[in-house]
Amino acid sequence: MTVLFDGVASGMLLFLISVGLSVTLGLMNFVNLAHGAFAMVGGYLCVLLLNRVGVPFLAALPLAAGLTALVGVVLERTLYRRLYTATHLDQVLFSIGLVFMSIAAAQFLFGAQQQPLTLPDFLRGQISLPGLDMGAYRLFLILLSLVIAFGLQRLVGGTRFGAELRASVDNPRAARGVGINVERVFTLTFALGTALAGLGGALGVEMLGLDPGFPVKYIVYFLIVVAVGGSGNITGSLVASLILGVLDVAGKYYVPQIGAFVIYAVMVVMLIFRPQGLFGRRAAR
Amino acid sequence: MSLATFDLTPLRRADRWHPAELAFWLLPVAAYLVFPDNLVLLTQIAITALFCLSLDLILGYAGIVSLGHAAFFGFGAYAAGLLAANGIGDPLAGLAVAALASAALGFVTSFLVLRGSDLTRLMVTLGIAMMLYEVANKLTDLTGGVDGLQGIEMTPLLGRFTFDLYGKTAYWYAVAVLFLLFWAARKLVHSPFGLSLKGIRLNVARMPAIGAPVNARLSAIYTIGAAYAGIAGALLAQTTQFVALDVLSFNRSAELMLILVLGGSGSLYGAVIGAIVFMSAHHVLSDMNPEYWQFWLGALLVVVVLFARDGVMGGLRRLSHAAGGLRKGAR
Amino acid sequence: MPELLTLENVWAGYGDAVVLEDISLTLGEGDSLSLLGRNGMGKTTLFSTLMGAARHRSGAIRFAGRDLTRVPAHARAHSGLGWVPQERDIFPSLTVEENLTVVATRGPWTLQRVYEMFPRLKERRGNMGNQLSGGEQQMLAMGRALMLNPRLLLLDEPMEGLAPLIVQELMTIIQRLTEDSGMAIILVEQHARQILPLTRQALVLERGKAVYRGDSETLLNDRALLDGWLGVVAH
Amino acid sequence: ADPLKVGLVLPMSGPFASYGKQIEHGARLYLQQSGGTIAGRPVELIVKDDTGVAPEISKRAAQELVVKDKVDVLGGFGLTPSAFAAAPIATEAKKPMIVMNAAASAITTKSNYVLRVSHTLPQLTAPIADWAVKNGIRKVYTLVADFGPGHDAEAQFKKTFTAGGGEIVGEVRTPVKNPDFAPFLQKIKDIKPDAVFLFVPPGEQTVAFMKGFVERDLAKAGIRIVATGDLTEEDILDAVGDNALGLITSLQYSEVHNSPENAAYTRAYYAAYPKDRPNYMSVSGFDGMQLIARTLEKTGGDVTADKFMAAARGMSWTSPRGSIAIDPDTRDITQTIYIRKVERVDGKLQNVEFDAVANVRDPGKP
Amino acid sequence: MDYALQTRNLAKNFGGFTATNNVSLNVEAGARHALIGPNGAGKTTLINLLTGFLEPTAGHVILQGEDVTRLGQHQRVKRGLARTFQINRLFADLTVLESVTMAVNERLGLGARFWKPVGAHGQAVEEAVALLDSLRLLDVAHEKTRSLAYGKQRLIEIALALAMKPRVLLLDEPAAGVPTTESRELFESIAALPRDVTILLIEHDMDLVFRFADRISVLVGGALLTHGTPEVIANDPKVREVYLGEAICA
Ligand SMILES: Nc1ncnc2c1ncn2[C@@H]1O[C@H](COP(=O)(O)OP(=O)(O)OP(=O)(O)O)[C@@H](O)[C@H]1O
Ligand SMILES: Nc1ncnc2c1ncn2[C@@H]1O[C@H](COP(=O)(O)OP(=O)(O)OP(=O)(O)O)[C@@H](O)[C@H]1O
Ligand SMILES: [Mg+2]
Ligand SMILES: [Mg+2]
Repeated sequence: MTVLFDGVASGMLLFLISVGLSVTLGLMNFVNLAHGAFAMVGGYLCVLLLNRVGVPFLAALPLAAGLTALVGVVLERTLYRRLYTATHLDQVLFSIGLVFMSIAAAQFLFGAQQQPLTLPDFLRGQISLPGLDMGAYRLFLILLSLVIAFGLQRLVGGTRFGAELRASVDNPRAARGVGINVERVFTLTFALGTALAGLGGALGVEMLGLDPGFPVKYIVYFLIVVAVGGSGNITGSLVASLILGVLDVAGKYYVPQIGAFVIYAVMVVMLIFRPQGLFGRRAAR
Repeated sequence: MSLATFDLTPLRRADRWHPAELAFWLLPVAAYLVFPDNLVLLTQIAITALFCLSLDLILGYAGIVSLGHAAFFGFGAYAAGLLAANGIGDPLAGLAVAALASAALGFVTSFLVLRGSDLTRLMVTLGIAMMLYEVANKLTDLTGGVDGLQGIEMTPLLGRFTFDLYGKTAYWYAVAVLFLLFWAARKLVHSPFGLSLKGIRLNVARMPAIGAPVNARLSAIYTIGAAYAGIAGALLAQTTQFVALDVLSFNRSAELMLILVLGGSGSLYGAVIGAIVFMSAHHVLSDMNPEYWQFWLGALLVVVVLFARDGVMGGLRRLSHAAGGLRKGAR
Repeated sequence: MPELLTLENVWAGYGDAVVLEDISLTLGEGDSLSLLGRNGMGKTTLFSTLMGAARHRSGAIRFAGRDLTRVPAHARAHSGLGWVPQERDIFPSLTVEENLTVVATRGPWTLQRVYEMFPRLKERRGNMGNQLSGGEQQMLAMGRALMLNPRLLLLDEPMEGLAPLIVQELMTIIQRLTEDSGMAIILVEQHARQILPLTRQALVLERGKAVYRGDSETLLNDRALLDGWLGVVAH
Repeated sequence: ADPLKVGLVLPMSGPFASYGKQIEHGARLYLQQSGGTIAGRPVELIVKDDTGVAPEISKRAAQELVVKDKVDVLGGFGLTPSAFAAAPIATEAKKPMIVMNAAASAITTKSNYVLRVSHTLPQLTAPIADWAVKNGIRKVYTLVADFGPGHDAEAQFKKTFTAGGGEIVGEVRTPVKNPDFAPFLQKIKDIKPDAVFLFVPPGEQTVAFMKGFVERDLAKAGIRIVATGDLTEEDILDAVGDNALGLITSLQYSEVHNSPENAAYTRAYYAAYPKDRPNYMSVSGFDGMQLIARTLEKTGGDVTADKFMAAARGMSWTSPRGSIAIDPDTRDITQTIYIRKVERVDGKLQNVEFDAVANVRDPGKP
Repeated sequence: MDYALQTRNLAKNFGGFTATNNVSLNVEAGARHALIGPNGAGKTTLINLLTGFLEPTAGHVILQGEDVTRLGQHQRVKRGLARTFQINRLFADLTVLESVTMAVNERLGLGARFWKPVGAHGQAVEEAVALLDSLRLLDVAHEKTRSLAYGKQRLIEIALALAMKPRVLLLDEPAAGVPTTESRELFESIAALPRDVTILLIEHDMDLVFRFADRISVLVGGALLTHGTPEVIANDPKVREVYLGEAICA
């Protein structure tokens, strides 16, 4: 039971740190492998706000997300914007370039060591029910990600903004032609993606640690979630994160000898049976 | 224009060696003379170039994206390494075994890779490579696990040239293999088979409608690419006489993709030039600044993308166009 | 007729290439114009220039009293230009209904009215844009432009790929649009004889230059002109 | 005089960058104190980045140091695979190779020119296993990182602990790259041993382990931790935070080791690198240079490998960590291993030594 | 009667939507057969089913007496079935000659040769050149496809199908986007194909249909409404009601 709960929680964490990529890669169709770098920015901002400025944790989270989004917007306006029309491979090269720069910059600014982070008391320790020990922080993550998943799903699927975004990605020229302010839609969406990255990064410090290697360490996990969930599908990402989280934790608990194997095996099998991802929306393009 | 006067030369000439290409292949000789103390690096550049060439065949020509190409590199490295560690130290035998082993692996996995979109292929290749990594990690008795496979003893190349500390033999060995395989790849991309791969990349959906068995073609090139990668891996194992788990790592696959895109995918020289530029830059920068070199390497990548789409080769092509334009203008 | 659109000595093209040379025209509210010319003569380019999708080099473009060249591409639609592009440019990952609502503005043209006009679209409302037949996409492009409630409708080969029955209906609709609702239109078609009766003015392009500017009727009745510029073989 | 060239192959970037940084700090500190010269020759220290876990780069770096930079002594090596890959170079080029961190026991057997000034894992593990037995810990669950040093530690712990009458109630090897200890910790909680024995490479994993341990209230469930000092080394101690208080570990060095040599060392360290804290890796770098200096003193400046090795065997001196010696047979290090407990000293988390086992050889060797 | 192409109770559902409804169509060998019907009637879908581009939900496709329902697209092409696409599907970065040579290569079974260069396979190149000549495309043979005007691209679409030397040719609105004069020329060259090539044509331009076809089938709502000679169809009141309107009198 506790294993299940832990799996769900680690799946949710996976969701929280990947959902931003679901937005930039999945919705904007930009292969932003620098997603982890934005998450790292969020992480360091959170740590700085907590430890240097003394902002309480719950306030530091939105602040970190907001400031990361600001960084994102500046980069979008100056650099990313020029690459919307580039090939995916060029986008990979560009965003990995940014990743390298961010790693070295973080090492220069903060050193190579792990950053300390202390949670407020109410998020520490466990809540024990009969037969189930729930980590308070994990519970917090689960609730938060449900809220975010629900909100995003509404935003993308149910609003005019969501439709404008999809239209802009499908065909920017035609979108402009029918009066959609494509630049603004992209900037806002990128801001959303980086804000989510920043939030995920800030939330991840507690469980994943934070050091300059962060942007590359979890790239694989981000990509797995987006691919298995179906590109650009928020519910898909959530479900994929859940499945992967639960199976990963269960694998490590019950068969630790091959624990690391499980997540990849699950991914490959799922993709072989559902090449477009669990909730693949877009057919051939 | 009539049938009688129609000029076929553009098609016929497509595979002629350009003088610039011949000059290019003098570079290894020049490098040997100019940087006699850097032969190890130069050897590893040649090996990476070969590895990159193998990715170029499947990605640049056939359009199969892969984030797990290290699987074949590593498989070849372990195959050659294990062979040598178990007493069969002949380098060429090692290459042959590695090529066959990796090709077999490539053929089997190609059926999994053919399905789905780019992102799916990316993740399936990655998943396969990571599983292989975990297997190699767990088979400690066979592979040495994280600590690496040791005890590789190579017999002299062709029975005459021993692998020396300065790396001369290793260098010429790697360059020769690279050249031969490059030559073969060049033949391949100019053949009808190569043309059909381009067709697949440009418009997969149309190919079956002109009677081309798309999956069989992709499977074939994936197998060939895997064999090339296996040979590259074997070269690394033989010239460093060590195989680390790292040969199968995600980083290696990802870096390979970077190198190819940096050089310019879809052009054989792009693969080689990418390896030269990336590894030299890495080497020079990390010697200058062992801690923060990544920053400058990253900046290099960003600048290349912003100013030269399609990598260094794309930039070169545009330069030569511009120069051609100038020359024409001057006349 | 109050003036709606004016082009004075407009030059435009793509990148370094100049496609349109020295084009001038005026169009009033509720006015109509046939834009004719053979393949590759610059018809689509004229529309792209108006919509800000091609490169405007020189010359004045005024629309509804504003200097259009200063209006960013996306704002042009809202200033009253509705475009039915030649390639249809349906958004593949939006449903039929979303393709329509994503551009909706206040005005007489609503979802209901578009569905009334093209019942077929209503039947397929839940389909993704890329799961439509060729003709359905054409209808959707037209409906989408109308949802913008434009003052000027730019129609680039709107009848291509439509069944004969629909073509006939569409011609009536186009006529009604200008006559009843005061919407102005510019219409591009391959079949000059079919559309010239629908419009008041005509403009013929030949390699980017205007070679005829005047009455539709005059052009329609002048076989020499038609044959010379358009290669229309009468039958 | 010609400069004496020392080449260090270290992870300066990537996940293990802090290892390289610390070792380089220590080495430079020694040179600073010796006025930049050894045996009357100015010293040129060449640092090459091997990015951590890419042995072919380590090997290439070593080869280039020998072939191109013509170094007299090789040193560094943050991780075991790097040292394994580079050992043949030392043999072939006949250069002394001083291992300053890589901890698998077998490294010194890979070349007759290898010397070690850091530690091996069995060397750290045996004393803490002994301590555990003596302090009433009966049932232990072992958790080690799944690579050479981890296997060494696991084997040694089992051997010593069961020999003392303890019982191993479970064991697990975790992937070297492992983001989440939760499932492993949960399993431990369900099994309820007296203690868990831990070795994972210092850095994110140690921090992550401690967070999980606290979150899951394992301490309240009566489960203790015994570990090698990697868990609480000074560079990461602050990141672990108060959760570390009371942890008991074994290691050869602590920042608060009480000796004049260490007092001088830490003072000099903070003067030179105010942003970092001295740890055992920096001391290895320091002692590595010291070993070269003392050896060359003995050979009269002769750096020929065979003379160097002959002189270095059996060398002993007082390091900031205490007195240490090079085992003349195995070329490995013999040193005192301290049992320490994390406490707050002058507002800082520190490893306070409270027990020691002197002259520990590497038990992994015959 | 000798049939080149038949379907038996062919059906296709997209989700809950029936695009092809129990269609049993017979196309006689050597026929010039037109398929007409309102937009969205399922004409393109039917072509996709015939060629194997889509898999049917039920029913069979029979090509020259052989049931090919289970065969892949390229296998049907090998048996003589070629098509064009309603919306161009070309190789933007290849030259015209390369594209067509590639197609000829596949027909001649040279597609997997990997050693000698393309230009060294003389027979294929010669055939491609001759084909381009017959479509008056020789002067753009060395141009990249993407740089051509739409009308020319449309011809390449057809050239690729003709390179298959098909026994049965399926044309999906081949004249769409081609100006009136040029579409006439296009149809003349199609009409000039040997009589033993069977042609199934989709087209909304009734001028062209009635001039070209000797047999017409009408598809409505996924099902066959009727079929017959052009005269019969032109005067069928049902067809007039759902499709033709006042358009044509043949
Ligand atoms: N995006 C573009 N970039 C460069 N040149 C272009 C572009 N689009 C069109 N052209 C060129 O501009 C010229 C005019 O093209 P345009 O599309 O305006 O013609 P058109 O009259 O609409 O023809 P059609 O009847 O085929 O639609 C052609 O020569 C064409 O090659
Ligand atoms: N992938 C799909 N999913 C759902 N519906 C589809 C899909 N493809 C086609 N359809 C629907 O099937 C119907 C038939 O489409 P088809 O393209 O065959 O029509 P058509 O007869 O060729 O029409 P047109 O003359 O307009 O080209 C259309 O209503 C279309 O919306
Ligand atoms: Mg046009
Ligand atoms: Mg159709």
